[in-house]
Amino acid sequence: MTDPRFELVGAKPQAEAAPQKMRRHRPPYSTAVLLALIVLPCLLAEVVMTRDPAYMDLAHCLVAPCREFIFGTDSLGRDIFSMIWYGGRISLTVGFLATVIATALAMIIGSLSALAPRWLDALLMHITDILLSVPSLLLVLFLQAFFRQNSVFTLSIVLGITGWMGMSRVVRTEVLQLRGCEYMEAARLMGGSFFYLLRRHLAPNFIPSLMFMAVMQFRSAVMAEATLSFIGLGLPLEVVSWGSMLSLAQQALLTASWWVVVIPGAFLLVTLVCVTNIGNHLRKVHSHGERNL
Amino acid sequence: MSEALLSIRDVHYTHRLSGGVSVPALRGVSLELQPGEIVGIVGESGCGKSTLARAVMGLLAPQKGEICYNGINVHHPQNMAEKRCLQQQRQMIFQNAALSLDPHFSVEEIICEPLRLAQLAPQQGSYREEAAYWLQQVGLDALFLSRRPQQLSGGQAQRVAIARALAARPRLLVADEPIAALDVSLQAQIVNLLRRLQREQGFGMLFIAHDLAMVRHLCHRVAVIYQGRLVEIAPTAELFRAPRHGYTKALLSAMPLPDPRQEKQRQPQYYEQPVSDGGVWHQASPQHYWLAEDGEVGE
Amino acid sequence: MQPLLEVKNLKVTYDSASGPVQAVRDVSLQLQRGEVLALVGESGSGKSALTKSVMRLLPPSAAVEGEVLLNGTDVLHMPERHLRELRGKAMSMIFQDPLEVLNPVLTVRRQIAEAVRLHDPQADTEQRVRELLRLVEIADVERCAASLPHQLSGGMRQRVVLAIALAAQPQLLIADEPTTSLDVTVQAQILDLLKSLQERLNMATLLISHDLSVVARLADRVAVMYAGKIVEIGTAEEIFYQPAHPYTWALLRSLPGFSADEEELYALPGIPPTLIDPPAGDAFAPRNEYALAIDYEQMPPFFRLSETHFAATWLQDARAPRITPPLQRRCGE
Amino acid sequence: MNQRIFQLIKRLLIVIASILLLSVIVFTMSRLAPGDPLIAYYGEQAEKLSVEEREWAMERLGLNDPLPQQYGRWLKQAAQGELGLSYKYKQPVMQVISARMGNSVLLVGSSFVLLCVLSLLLGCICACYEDSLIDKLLRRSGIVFSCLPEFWFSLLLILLFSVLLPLFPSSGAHCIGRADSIADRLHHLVLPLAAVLISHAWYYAYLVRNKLCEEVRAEYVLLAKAKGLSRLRILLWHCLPNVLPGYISLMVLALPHILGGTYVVEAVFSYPGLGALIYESARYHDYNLLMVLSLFTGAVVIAANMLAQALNERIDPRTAGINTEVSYYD
Repeated sequence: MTDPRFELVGAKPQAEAAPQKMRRHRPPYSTAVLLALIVLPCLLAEVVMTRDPAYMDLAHCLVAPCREFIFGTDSLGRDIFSMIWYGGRISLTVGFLATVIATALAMIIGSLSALAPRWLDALLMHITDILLSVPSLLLVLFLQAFFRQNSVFTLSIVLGITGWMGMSRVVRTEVLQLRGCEYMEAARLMGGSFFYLLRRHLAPNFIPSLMFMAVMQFRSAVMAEATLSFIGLGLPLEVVSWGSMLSLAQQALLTASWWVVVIPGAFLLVTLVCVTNIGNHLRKVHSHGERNL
Repeated sequence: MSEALLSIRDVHYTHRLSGGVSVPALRGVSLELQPGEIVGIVGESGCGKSTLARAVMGLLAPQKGEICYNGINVHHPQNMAEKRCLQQQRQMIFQNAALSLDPHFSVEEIICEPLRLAQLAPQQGSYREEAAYWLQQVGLDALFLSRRPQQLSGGQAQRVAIARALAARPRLLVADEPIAALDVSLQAQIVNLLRRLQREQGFGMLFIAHDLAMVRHLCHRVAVIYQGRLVEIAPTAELFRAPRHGYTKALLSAMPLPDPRQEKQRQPQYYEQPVSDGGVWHQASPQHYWLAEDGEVGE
Repeated sequence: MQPLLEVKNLKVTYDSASGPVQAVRDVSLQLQRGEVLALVGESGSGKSALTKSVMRLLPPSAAVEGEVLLNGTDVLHMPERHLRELRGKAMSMIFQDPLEVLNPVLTVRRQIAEAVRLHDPQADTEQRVRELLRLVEIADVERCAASLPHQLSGGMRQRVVLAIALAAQPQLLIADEPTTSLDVTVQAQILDLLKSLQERLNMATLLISHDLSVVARLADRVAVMYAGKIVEIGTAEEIFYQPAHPYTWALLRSLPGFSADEEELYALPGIPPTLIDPPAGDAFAPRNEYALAIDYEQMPPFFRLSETHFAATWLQDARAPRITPPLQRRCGE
Repeated sequence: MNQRIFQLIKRLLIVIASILLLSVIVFTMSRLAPGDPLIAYYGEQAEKLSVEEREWAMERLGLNDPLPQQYGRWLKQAAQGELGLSYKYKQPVMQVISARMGNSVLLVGSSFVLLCVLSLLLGCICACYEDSLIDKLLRRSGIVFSCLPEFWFSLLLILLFSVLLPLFPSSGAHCIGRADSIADRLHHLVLPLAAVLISHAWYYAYLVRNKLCEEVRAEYVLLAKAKGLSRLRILLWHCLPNVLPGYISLMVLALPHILGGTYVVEAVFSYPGLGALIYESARYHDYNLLMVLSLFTGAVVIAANMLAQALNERIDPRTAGINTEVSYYD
């Protein structure tokens, strides 16, 4: 008498299951919301503003935050609340334009260097290194001389032209790395042309890191604009931006008008932190593996 | 003798590293591969066997010697048609399959890529059906079509790589250590798969491996490379039965056997002599050649 | 006699991206002084997790349950300070990839000397380093000692790792796939070296490999692991000549020397189960052509086949049909 | 030995070539800058010159010559230590710079050294206690502080510690008439130094921590542990040497940023150093001064770069001859 449980039934092949999906990084929702809360009103500044940001109400200079002036007024009697949104738009525009220019330059020079013959690569990277060795603010000061009066546009160009160096080095290393990839090699063997490789293999794999670099570039451009305007070498006082608002801060210190110093700076800081968070997410930094220590 | 599918004539290649250092990788290798034949290339790591594979694929240009596929010089195709022919009829699989698959492609796109590039019409109707057909050929379910390479295990990735290589219906497949990174049981799966597909499709194959165990079950002939030189070449059974070159003997004696009694008594032979540029070829039997050092007496 | 190493009901759970993985599921084994035990299994069978938990080298996120006794003292719950004295002195370990485990920026001399000095501060370090390098049969001791790891060949590196492991004359050597990354000829040399050292120093050795034929030369006893459990354990002769578990059969059959068919190699179909949610019955059943109905429902216990030979398969049950192992030895030609 | 000397000469040549190339770039930029070049020589009088007088002056000063010729002449003079006049200060440039140099060297030097030590230390602590409270704190603050514009942070410091709590002076390098008092100088140094340190140290510590945390995942840590080494010893003797070359390269790459940051801080604190000078010279279009300052800063960084490379090769011989690639972004 045989036990049915001991009947030979053999293998029951299961479909080869693919390993499960990697755990994705949670997108930084709260950061995105916070950033939207700053950026959207900036874009729609006209709707949000309560007063004309350029109007100097000399009767109300350095008014502390109150119901009428939510964020107070500066030493020229301008309403800081309105200026924040209006100036934010200008700061972000400068950052954006400068990033576009710098990214384009970095892409061109970095990939040229990676794909060019060795001597040209060495020369390009050497020049990049030399330009990198001068604090970029100094280069900006030189370049600004070309434009007598700074405008949003000229400042963006200057910041763009001085911002590509670090990025182009990274682009070069990335492109070199990708070029040596086995899947690129495989595609080349199958007869993929240069442009095919560029379009189908290089670009899709390159875009995430490019996005990260661009975001970081945006951060430094916004910061540079603020620094320059603060010192009085960026946007003039009449062109309201977060930086030019802060150029009044040093005088405000004497009267301990903290709101003139703190509020534009806080907006600047929060925006930059949000941007950095998003940049880090784009790069998908994950420490691989377990620590052995 | 029929026209060889692949002929490698006296190929020399030296790696030029930065700082003016040069490392010789291949020192005069000659080899012929007939259509539908599987030739195994065996040797220790760094002996130049991967360099040979890459030279055959045209990824490196040898400093001396020439490599012809079907009479076409691999490094200097005469016209567009020859170039096309090379690109379609000669395919490669790599040691680390996962790295040879673009992480942004789906399995379907990966398998169809060579077809699209060679502008070959899919034989199974649509590209998707063609990809499903090849997946089934390598023993994977059609469910995998939409997967990405990160979602594949090592063995699965290697199967997809094989499917991609075969989708273009090549006449020559170069396999650069396709099983070295896999577990023993998976190695057997891949070797069986390659063998079955080779029987069905009839392509010639250059199979590169560092160990003899699997080569024996796959290859018709085996070439042994040592320090950048071909030292022995023979039909598989013959090589295993009567190896001649000292290195081949060492290689064979080093193969571990699943037999503790025998293993515990075994005295492996080692071979560590350098191989010179000279040497004389001896013929041990019609297809069995081996390289003897000057002064070494061949039978 | 008290065994040198005793592992009791060891369970290791890792945290992975897709959930907790039960890498080791209730493993017990014993190792006597001077004995060589080989652990064999596919990658992912938990053999590395097992050895790493003996050395307590698992990352902090891994949860380890059970007992590991070395000379009767519990290793798992020992304070870090005591553990450090055991490591290197009572037990040491060599690894799969010697290039990865050697520090790339320190010379071989410094790396060995460090291990020497740690356990014997009075020793003449220079002298001892030379001795150790000679012990692992390195010919040009001075040149090797002054080299950096990347300047050495794979076999030399593994010898250096071995020298480090032997620095304080351990009683137990754990060798985690010591030859997997090496060429066949170098593999034979390293195995030879391990064998002669093991005999000379009378070290107990835990040898890990995914390839059964590699362990035949060294092992006194063999344990076969599948999906985090030991499925069969016995002396080397029992495992190679009278294997009882279908998984051992499959492992043996897939070796070229065993394949019944001159042409076709036997290939075990399918892939090992993920141990995130291990099946209720025998984890090997879905790939096992000799699976019984009960294999899908109930985990088989260990059946005792001899004093030393145990197999966890329902085929050994009195009620099960008799199966002749599908093995045909062809080796030795 | 011979090879080492050869290497050294090669390196020196590269440094010299780099500095020369830098001078070409900077010179060209300053000459191409619009504005009346004569202002640099005659000050405001230049605007009153007649056309003939201008022509004569341009001719005499060689400003009509092609640029390469002008550069050659400038280089010749520079080799003799004559770097021209500062328009604003009506003094030789070198004189203006050397008067301020001491203060800047004090601030930049002390902040750079402290920064290196502090970031390494913090990074090690965090890597040792990965994912602990202090580590999490550092990671967060690393991001925040890397987004903090130096000038604004300086303003906050002044607001807090000079205006609201008058603890430290808000400007200058020393009180009037107390230039010799070391204590007074240190007292003035506290806030600027804090501004530079705090706005940079966290960020670099964060980078060190990330590199170390990656290193801690390397396999060689397992062998070191299997030897019986303690955690601290593994971290300091095994992981750190692997991280150091990258760290040194990183700090050199960061040097221009830190210099730039220090210059801004100097300007905010009206600290009489080179930084304040740079902004003044830019504001008054004193290109001669600006050029020399840029050249000087760049030369320091280039020299530091070479030094770092030599140092790295001692720590990790594998990098010999290879440029250690460090991306600034990681």
